Amino acid sequence: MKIRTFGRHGKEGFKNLFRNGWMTFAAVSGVAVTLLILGVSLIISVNLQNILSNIESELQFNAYVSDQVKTSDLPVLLHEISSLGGVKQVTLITKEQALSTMKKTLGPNADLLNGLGNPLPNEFVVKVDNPKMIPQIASLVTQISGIQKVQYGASFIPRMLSIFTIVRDTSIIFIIALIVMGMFLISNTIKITIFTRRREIEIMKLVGATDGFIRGPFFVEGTLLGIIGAFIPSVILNQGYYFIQKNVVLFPPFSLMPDPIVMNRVLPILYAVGLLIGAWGGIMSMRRYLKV
Amino acid sequence: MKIRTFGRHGKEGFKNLFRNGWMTFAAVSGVAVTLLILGVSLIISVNLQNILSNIESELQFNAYVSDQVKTSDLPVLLHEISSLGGVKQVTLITKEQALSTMKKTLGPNADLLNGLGNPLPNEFVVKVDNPKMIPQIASLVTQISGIQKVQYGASFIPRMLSIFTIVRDTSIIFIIALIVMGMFLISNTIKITIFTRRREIEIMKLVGATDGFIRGPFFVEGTLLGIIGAFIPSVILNQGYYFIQKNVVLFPPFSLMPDPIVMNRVLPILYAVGLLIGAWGGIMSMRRYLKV
Amino acid sequence: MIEMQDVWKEYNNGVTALQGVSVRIAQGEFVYVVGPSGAGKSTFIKLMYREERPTKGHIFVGGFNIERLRDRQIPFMRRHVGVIFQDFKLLQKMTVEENVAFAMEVIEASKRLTRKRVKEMLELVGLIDKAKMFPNELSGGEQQRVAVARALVNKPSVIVADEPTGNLDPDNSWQILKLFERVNDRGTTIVMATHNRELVNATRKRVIAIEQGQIARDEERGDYGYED
Amino acid sequence: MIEMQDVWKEYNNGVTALQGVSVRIAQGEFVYVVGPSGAGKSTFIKLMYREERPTKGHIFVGGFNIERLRDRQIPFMRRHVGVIFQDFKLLQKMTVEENVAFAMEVIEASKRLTRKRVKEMLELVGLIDKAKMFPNELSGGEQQRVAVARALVNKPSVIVADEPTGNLDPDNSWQILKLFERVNDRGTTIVMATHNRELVNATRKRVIAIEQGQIARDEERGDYGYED
Ligand SMILES: Nc1ncnc2c1ncn2[C@@H]1O[C@H](COP(=O)(O)OP(=O)(O)OP(=O)(O)O)[C@@H](O)[C@H]1O
Ligand SMILES: Nc1ncnc2c1ncn2[C@@H]1O[C@H](COP(=O)(O)OP(=O)(O)OP(=O)(O)O)[C@@H](O)[C@H]1O
Ligand SMILES: [Mg+2]
Ligand SMILES: [Mg+2]
Repeated sequence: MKIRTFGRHGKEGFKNLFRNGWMTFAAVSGVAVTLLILGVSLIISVNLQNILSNIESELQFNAYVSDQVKTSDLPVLLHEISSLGGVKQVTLITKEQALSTMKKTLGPNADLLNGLGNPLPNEFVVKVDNPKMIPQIASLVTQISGIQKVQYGASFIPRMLSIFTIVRDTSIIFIIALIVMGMFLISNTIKITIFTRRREIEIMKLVGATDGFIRGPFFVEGTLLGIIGAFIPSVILNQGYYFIQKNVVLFPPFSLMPDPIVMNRVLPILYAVGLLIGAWGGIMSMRRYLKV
Repeated sequence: MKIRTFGRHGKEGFKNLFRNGWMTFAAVSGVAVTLLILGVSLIISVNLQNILSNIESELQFNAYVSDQVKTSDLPVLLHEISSLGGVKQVTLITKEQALSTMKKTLGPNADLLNGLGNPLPNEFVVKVDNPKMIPQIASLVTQISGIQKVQYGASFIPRMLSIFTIVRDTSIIFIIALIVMGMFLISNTIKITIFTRRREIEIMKLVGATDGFIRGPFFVEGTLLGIIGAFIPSVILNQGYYFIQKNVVLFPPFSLMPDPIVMNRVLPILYAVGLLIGAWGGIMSMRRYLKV
Repeated sequence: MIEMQDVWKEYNNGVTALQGVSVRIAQGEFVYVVGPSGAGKSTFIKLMYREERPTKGHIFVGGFNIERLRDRQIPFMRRHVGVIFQDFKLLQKMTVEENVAFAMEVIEASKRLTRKRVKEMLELVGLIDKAKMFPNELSGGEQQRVAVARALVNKPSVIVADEPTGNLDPDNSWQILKLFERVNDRGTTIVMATHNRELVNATRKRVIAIEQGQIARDEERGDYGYED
Repeated sequence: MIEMQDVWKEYNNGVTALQGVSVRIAQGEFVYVVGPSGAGKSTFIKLMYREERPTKGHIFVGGFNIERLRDRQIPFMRRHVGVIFQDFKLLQKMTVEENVAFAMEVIEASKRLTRKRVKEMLELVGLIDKAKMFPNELSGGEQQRVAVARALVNKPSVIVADEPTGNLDPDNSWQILKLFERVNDRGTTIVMATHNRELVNATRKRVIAIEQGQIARDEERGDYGYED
């Protein structure tokens, strides 16, 4: 193929985008909406994965210190717990800290606590490497003298974990299914668009054009269509997510991942789907009309 | 319009469905996939709403009884707590019950507890009418003599509630946006389909057909297209959800709602969207070609 | 029956296809419209059933004032005018007989009458054995004859034909013309744009010659003209 | 140059359009193909550039054995054959000049040559002032002349024309025919299906008459025949 033919294909592809008028608009907006749905789902999924692993890493139990233990002995206890296998971090919450937290929580109702003294015990918050180990480690902590009681969600934790696993796996399956269906929807739109131009393709073939020559401008057109169709939702998602992430105040473990990290994962998928199906799908679905 | 003309429209509409061959297939499958995505999202959303309100209604706190209180006095305490305003339900968990639950949780590691006696206290589980009231009620419970300590997620509960509210509102907005986008996608597909038949419509008009006469078969065709396009995902969703609901074992509050209840909410939306846009959208988007 | 008063037609792209055409065609007349390619014959004809609207001037067809017509009335006006289009305009998704029947379904004629008339018409144009075929399975001339059948099936009071013999051999052309003459004898007005010198010269009817958008000649019992 | 050996064509719907046609057309000949509507003229012509494939028999055009041709070679064969289609087959999304230029872009001719040839051709068919219009803005005859220009622009060695004057007035028809004769004088083979008795009888070239799918007559310097 001669160089100028490349130039021609580019120009024709671009021209067609305009000459097909609202048909181009319909196809682009169809691709854009599909990718928008896909993008939102991807963002949710990415954040969900993140929250789940946050929660997993946050899983912890509390150990209450009996009131017989002197304040000066607390660091010894802390060291003892820290040295157990599988313990990641141990934090001391003194009874005074616990009380002030409770007062803050109660806010205007904090008066209710007045005159009660401080009924709360000193407390260690124990984080572990693997949340599945909590029961074992907790029972070891119970055996340390000076620890009055350990407290954790009992059967709640393993159940919670199994739920997380289910949610995570489902969301991955869901996203893959959604990508496949998005591809189907987009290629469907493209297929119908090509169908409206089957006569055009047949005529070109009858006038002596090779398959490659006919495909050239369609390829350019499909590529542009894919890029525009991915660009629109990517702008919407980027701006929208940035806005939400700035304005919706959450707290760990329910925090939204930072904008750039999420977009780095989501946008390439959108562009890949849009471009791939826009250009390649167009070329593929015109095959049948080239058989003239 | 004469009766036989109705018959003719029905017959023609049905015939067209077949004569348009793969175009019908493309349109129907486009509608079906869009509605499938919509349906899955609706099912997830319905279940999410349900789980959230389950969790809300499950919110509770624990009150630990000091070891000085005699077992025979426990019912008195229970009554005392129950009679506080805003308390929905109070359940006693004896120290023996608590121990056996813990042993069950530890499973093979239950041996660790042997020789420790029973370090666990008697415990009341208090459910309240409105989870936001937990701090106030808890502080009242603390003042009851014989109660050693109350225990609840501290700042966790109100935060959890704010998260729930955000998730619920987001999911409703998301679903509404999805319905709108689904409608857009379907009407887009239909619009392009009609576009491929603009010449047909124009010719009919030139031969003396009224707008209504031309619309008749298109209306029938669009209706059938909408019904088939909604029927396919409704079968998939019904079967799929039934299967999942039977086979995925969860536990409260994370339980899947029963099949019929979910489907009663989801399927009408699918059929409404499919039918409305299939028939009415088709009629609307042919308007411009009727101006001959 | 058909009347144009100082009709102008400028297309959107700036081409002026008709410039001040005034003409009066009485009920039951048979008129040939001749003229070179691009002269404005098709435009002249398209104005009569409102495929195109005049930029200026008045047009009356039957009882209808074409430019004043409300959108809802257009179909009813068109039912009085049987049109044979230069490019046939057959419905590709319908068989030959369905195409012809369509014009009768539109006026909600009874099924029995429709079947009978369709059969008659297809016999007249010699296509009864291709009744079940689709337009793209027909030769050019066969498609043209389907268009003729569709235009006549309703017994319209005006027949407007844009080169109805362009794709036909002389034999078939003569037959179509005979058909038109028979219909014309029953009082139907016929306006026929044509390039067929043979037909025009052999039948000697009223001839309107259009050149560059104007009526250059309008003769009773005229000939095709343009002899070299 | 063009040879058919016992060629049969049965369409999918069971219609047998050609039954055992054998014919030989030498390089540089000018052949009229005549016959009634639906006789098989278009089918005969479509076989030459492989729009349709024969059910039986052999076809040779230029150096190419049409039925043995690989898919990849078809476009190159078609570049040797300039086709004027009965239904024009213009690209609706392209202007007149783009339609004509397309045939040259396909063979990757230089831009300068393309521009020059397109201009020449449009002048020859009298459409230079409609170069920027789209096909649906043209009259029937104008569209037909664009199709003629496109077929000739590449100087193909064979020109195959299916009723190239069906929508043209006698004047324009004569001009197209003159054009063909000039091209023919330079050695181009011309096969032209036509219903135009005037042209055929006035020019006296080889006439192949097809009737019901068979060659009924094949005369050098023949006439149109079918006189009543
Ligand atoms: N839809 C249109 N838009 C713009 N210009 C048009 C349109 N239709 C026709 N024209 C122009 O109007 C002029 C008259 O066209 P018209 O079709 O009436 O000619 P005609 O006499 O029927 O010619 P022919 O014998 O070739 O069919 C032509 O110059 C043509 O280019
Ligand atoms: N694509 C097709 N499928 C089925 N049958 C066809 C097809 N094309 C043509 N035919 C049939 O084949 C026969 C010959 O058609 P063809 O087009 O060759 O006729 P023709 O001589 O060109 O006629 P005309 O002068 O009317 O153009 C006709 O009876 C027609 O019905
Ligand atoms: Mg015309
Ligand atoms: Mg033919």
